[in-house]
Amino acid sequence: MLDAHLVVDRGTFRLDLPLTIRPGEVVALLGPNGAGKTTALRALAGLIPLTGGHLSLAGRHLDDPGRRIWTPTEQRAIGVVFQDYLLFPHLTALDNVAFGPRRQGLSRHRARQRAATWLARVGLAEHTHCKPRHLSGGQAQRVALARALAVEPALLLLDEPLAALDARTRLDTRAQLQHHLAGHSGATLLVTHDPIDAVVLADRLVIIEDGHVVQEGDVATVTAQPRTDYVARLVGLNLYRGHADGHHVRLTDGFQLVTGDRHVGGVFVAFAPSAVALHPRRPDGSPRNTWPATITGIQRHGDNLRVQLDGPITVAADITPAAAAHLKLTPGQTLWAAVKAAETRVYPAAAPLNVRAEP
Amino acid sequence: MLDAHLVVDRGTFRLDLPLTIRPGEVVALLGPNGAGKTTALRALAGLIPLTGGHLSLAGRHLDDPGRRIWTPTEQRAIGVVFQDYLLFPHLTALDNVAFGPRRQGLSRHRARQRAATWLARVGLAEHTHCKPRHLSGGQAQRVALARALAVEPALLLLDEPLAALDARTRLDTRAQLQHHLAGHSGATLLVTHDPIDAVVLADRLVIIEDGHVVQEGDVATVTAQPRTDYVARLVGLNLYRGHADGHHVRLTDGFQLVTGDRHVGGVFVAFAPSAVALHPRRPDGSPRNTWPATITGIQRHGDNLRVQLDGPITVAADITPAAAAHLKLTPGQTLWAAVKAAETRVYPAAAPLNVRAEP
Amino acid sequence: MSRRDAVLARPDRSTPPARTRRTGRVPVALLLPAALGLLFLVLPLAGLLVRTPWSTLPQRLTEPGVLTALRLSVQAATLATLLCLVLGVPLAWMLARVDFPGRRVVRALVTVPLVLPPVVGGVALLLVFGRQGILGGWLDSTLGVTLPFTTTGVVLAEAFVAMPFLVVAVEGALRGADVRYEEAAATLGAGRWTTFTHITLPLVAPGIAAGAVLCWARALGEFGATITFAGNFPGRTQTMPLAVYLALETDLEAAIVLSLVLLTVSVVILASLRDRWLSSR
Amino acid sequence: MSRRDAVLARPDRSTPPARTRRTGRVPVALLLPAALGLLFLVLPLAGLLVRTPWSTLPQRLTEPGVLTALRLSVQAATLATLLCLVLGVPLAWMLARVDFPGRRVVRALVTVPLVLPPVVGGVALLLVFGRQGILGGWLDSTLGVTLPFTTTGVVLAEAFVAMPFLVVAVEGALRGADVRYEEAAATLGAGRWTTFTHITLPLVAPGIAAGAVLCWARALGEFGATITFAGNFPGRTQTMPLAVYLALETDLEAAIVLSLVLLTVSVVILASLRDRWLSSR
Amino acid sequence: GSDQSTDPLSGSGASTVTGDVTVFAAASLTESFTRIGADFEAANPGVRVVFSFAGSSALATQINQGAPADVFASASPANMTTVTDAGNGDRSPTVFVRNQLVIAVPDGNPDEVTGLADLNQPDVKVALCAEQVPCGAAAGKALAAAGVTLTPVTLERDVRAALSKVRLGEVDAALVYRTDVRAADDDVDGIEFPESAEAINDYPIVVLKHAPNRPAAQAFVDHVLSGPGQAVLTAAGFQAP
Ligand SMILES: Nc1ncnc2c1ncn2[C@@H]1O[C@H](COP(=O)(O)OP(=O)(O)OP(=O)(O)O)[C@@H](O)[C@H]1O
Ligand SMILES: Nc1ncnc2c1ncn2[C@@H]1O[C@H](COP(=O)(O)OP(=O)(O)OP(=O)(O)O)[C@@H](O)[C@H]1O
Ligand SMILES: [Mg+2]
Ligand SMILES: [Mg+2]
Repeated sequence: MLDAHLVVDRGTFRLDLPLTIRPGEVVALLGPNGAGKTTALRALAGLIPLTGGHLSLAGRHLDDPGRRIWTPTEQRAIGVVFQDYLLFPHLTALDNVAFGPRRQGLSRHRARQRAATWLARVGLAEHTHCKPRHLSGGQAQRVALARALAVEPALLLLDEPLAALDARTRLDTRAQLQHHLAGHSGATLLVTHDPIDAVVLADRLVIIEDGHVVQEGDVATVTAQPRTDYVARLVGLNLYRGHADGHHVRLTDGFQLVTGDRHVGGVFVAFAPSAVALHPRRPDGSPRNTWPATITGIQRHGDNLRVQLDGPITVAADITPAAAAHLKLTPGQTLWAAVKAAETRVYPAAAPLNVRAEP
Repeated sequence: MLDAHLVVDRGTFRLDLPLTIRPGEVVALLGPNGAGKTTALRALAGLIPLTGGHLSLAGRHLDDPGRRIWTPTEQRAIGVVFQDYLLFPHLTALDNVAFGPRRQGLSRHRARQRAATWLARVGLAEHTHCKPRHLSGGQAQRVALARALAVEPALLLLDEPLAALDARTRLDTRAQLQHHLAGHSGATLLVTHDPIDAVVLADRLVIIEDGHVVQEGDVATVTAQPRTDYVARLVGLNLYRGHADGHHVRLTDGFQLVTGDRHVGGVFVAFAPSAVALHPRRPDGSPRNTWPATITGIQRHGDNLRVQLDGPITVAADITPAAAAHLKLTPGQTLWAAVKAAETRVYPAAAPLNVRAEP
Repeated sequence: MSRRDAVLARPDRSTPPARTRRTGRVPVALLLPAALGLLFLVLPLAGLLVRTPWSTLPQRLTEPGVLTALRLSVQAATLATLLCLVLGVPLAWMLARVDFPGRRVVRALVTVPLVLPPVVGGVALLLVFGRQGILGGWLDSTLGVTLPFTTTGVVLAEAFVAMPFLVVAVEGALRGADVRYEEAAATLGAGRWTTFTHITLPLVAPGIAAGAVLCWARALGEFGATITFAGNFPGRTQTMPLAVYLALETDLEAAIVLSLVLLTVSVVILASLRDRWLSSR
Repeated sequence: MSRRDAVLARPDRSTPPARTRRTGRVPVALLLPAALGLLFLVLPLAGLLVRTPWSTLPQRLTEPGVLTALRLSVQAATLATLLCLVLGVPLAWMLARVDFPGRRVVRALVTVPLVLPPVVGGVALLLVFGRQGILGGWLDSTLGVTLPFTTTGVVLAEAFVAMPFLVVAVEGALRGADVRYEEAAATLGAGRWTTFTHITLPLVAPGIAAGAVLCWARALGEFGATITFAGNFPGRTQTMPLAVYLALETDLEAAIVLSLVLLTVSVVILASLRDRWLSSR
Repeated sequence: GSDQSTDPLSGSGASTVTGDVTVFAAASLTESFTRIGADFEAANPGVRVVFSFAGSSALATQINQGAPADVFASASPANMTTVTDAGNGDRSPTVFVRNQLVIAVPDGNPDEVTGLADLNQPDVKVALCAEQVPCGAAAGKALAAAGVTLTPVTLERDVRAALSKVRLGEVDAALVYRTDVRAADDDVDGIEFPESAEAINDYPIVVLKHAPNRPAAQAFVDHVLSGPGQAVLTAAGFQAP
């Protein structure tokens, strides 16, 4: 298992990330651009040294600056898929994949056999003898995936492994990856931007912003109770922070929401975009929360339209195309937004870990 | 406007793509890995010469091997976002973006001003003076986007412009991009794997496989009537080809489906995964199509589960977690799939363009 | 899978700097030949130091002419390097980036001055730029420019001998550089010239620096072509290697002293220059 | 935005090859200095050709000794280049990749043989490997190896003079190469040695080829250090440059003929070799 | 330009000469000629002597390619002939000194060499000059006269190179000029041998046809041939012609 506390200073940026992954567990590391995901991955791989904390894998201490312990990359039982592939340009796809097995002592023949198997698994049996520059972006990405998997590592590190794959191959490769990870006794860290990847592949999510963990937990908890704006957007919820007093929550900017649950103290309030109803005039029905809002953007979202709204609170609303046609939505238009108290979710803001407040 | 017929021979691969884009129109080019999307984009940019066909932009003939016309890249009014960024490593983010405006004759000061504006728009105001190697992958991608947009090109070429962005920035940048494209009088070609990008940003889709157009049309038509397996997966439908005789369609592998619409001759049959019901035993209710199927994979899909099934036809079914729990789904399990005839869509296979048959 | 078993506990006391921690151990198979190579290059220097007449060193160094020759050497080598940069970098670019007919032959021809014994090179220069040479007479009569036996002649002779080093090194660097950055520049409206100055040059700066170092050092040590083309006039064309040659005629020790002066100056200049260049990125 | 207006209709008749179509026009600011540079390197050759005694050429070429000297030159230069590759590539790697104390000084010291006038270099080699040299006596008495006045001595002298070219060129190539490929190799379990042989070397192959070409050509043209360290004996240590030098003493034409022979052989070898190396990727 | 005075008698005594006089002299004359030049400048206050010392053959090539020299002092008649044959000598050259071969051996003569015959022993390494250079030609004549056949380890490019090999201990003996042994003072001993009389090398000097400063050139040549000039040369080990 992986047991680490990664501390890396890079100029003005500081990564400070406690991380444990049990054998067989898949942890997805999510975060906005520049949050430090790649930095964490490189520190685990031994490509940058820790400046603090410690790192041990399968009971071995790999990096511990305090105790002057350091293991070079090539002696760590890892496999890495890099964000920009880094396929060796002078080797064929086959030899790229066979490179790792060769280093593990397999004969050239056996290593090539294993490589061919892996290439076939990622759907590239026909491109075995292509040089990387003759591969398209997605083909290259799949070779990189095969190359990292072929060493059967104790810790598998994936930096956006599916980002460049097309929708179809992505589905297949994701299923393959899921299959492989299921049969994989080691730990896996998956860096991704794609919530679907995270939800499908990971057992647990770790979300970092600006080098620090802002939320952590199993998929269900994180998606149900986002704690930062980033996570809320990731899972598609509107999220606000405020102070609860019974059924009323006063948000940090003064606006007040009525909620279904009772709470007291610092809380988060979340509701889905589909819970937001739009009306041309002030509604006087059941919804307890109504406010005037101005349309700032409209995008298709699946079968529906997602409308971005400004006002006392910024909010996203999902409505059907039929409703949109009825309301004759245009950007700049002002109308009324309504959310039923029963549609809101409220949960305490006192976080189990070092969470930094976000509006 | 862009009027082109791109023919490029690359060893065993041949691209043959007629393409016209009206001013202000956004065309998304989709296709599986290795279909030739990047090749088409590079031919439009003048980075590889056509081996046949022709290419004219805004009334100017840029490339026409038959008439010995050729315009070098730098004299084409284009902007390109490359699949792997290609930011100049020795220039700051600001100077990377200012590079294009400088070449258009702006003073250093004015060019930097414009660059700063663009960096701010993509949310990188704080990273103006960073060298590319100090940027994370997503930050680099956004600088590349700003750099291409800053030259205000007549033809904007985007190779996976949003692939490396995190969910939140992606939403914002997509909205920004949509905003920019709306106010952009030139043509835009967007290469992407992400159906959402295509649906949100594009007016028209062109789908290529193995260098050839397999389907083309506005978003609604393509998503409603996919003509290849790839497109069907892209838009999330089950698709089959067969021969219709009234309400019965005999598929190419012999299986017979009952359909709601009447047709005669070669047709496609499509139905949504949500139209597939699963039963532990052979159902005897209204569904006209039933067959035994074996589960090969289960993945989360939004709020539901998507089940992959093998049998006389391969099919994907979406079911609720509750139903899944009730059926105790496990891979390898055999049960019965059912589709109501009314849920199927049938449309003629005789395509308006050079479509190659797929099962 | 033995690599999974070895965990290297580093016994050293001091906290190692970040860069070395990443690099780990240096394999003996590389360390040994590298050390041998260094020894091979440096040992002869030790031989010279052993024979240096340390007691008489001060008065030998202050002899008139030493400083003059040294200054002339450094100046001429620097000017020759500049000339080589101006002419050689574009030539290297043509060889690396433009696919013209006969490129292979041109590339091989560039190495001619390398192979030509320098004295013959000097003769060849005289045959071209001498008063009776192909161009020399014309230069003399129309422009009033005489090249042989002048300081300009020294620069020319050194440039002739040293330019191939620059061209070959820079061409190698250009071929190693990623052309796609140049493509990106073109899509932003940069013509070949702007791309060359704004993108290509900065990207291959380390390669150009390496080539310029080679070129400068070779020019500094140039002897045969210089003495043949420019003569051996103290203060005008007598560079340090020429002074060393004359000293060898009479006094081995004097020659060694002069050589060491030349070496010291060159090592000091190179050691102070190169890191600044190399860190240009 | 003038770049949007120019559409270049190409008037040439033949269908141009794909590569040239992409490259477009070559800017004059590059073409002119490149052409001047080439002219500067090649014109002196023309000067030599003008003075070549074409009528007596055949009998001069068939004179005994010419072929022997030529063969010896090519053999010695090739062996010297191999020696330089074996010792110099690891040295360049150390300079580029290992952050050891005193690296800057070592890097400057490597250029010493470049700056040292070759004759002094020969003297320095004698002081180390000669009969009375620091190592020479020991080599002689324990291993029975004598280096001066032998063909091995020629190889050694040439390697000493030519190695800096290789080291500097290869170091430049290594610095230009993308280190992240080496990182990727490390994550796949490759130690520094395997990474060096399997990843680094192939990646910088063009740079090494360029360095080896420089090294070989310099060794082929080496004169001063060779004659000083290894002496001049036909068939054993007399390479072409030595033969050229001695011919110069009595007969300019003979010297020119010999030089041209040397040049022709070198140009032919280089023109046939380099493209194969360069296209290794 | 040669419209200046061509009076052959404008000699050393007459201090009418002015300006620069450029002397191309063989490298082996460096020390003696530098001294003679200083003397000459002292005797003719308006004159500056500019030397370019190099190998005689290189100097000859330069002169034939139009080098702006006034005087050429060669270490061998052959190189002088190259110049005069090309019509660049003003008149026939004058031999101003001669040089004689000796056997150079390390200090103390460890191998007890007394004559050419002693060099023909298997364990004695000998350096000779190549036959293309004057000292090599002279050595050939001397060996022929002595009836001795030698297998040298090296054929050096000039006499100084041969002498260096003795000084560095790489060879046990070399045939060099007496002047060279004199210049090397205590490092090497010179062994005179009778056959050297058969192989004496002449040093010719000439005023060049296109000399820019012909009067001063002639004055310099005259000074070299005069008593004080010859005294400097004989002190360096040369023989008077
Ligand atoms: N330089 C090249 N030489 C020869 N073949 C090439 C070259 N570059 C690409 N190809 C081939 O051309 C085909 C199309 O490649 P292209 O890069 O255009 O695909 P793509 O549609 O952009 O794929 P992706 O979505 O993976 O980026 C592929 O089969 C690829 O192997
Ligand atoms: N070599 C470096 N030197 C200094 N700072 C760096 C370096 N590399 C990255 N950074 C900075 O460290 C921070 C984290 O970068 P990192 O690449 O880990 O982000 P990331 O989470 O992987 O982002 P993305 O999703 O965009 O790839 C960023 O602010 C970046 O600017
Ligand atoms: Mg990253
Ligand atoms: Mg692509």
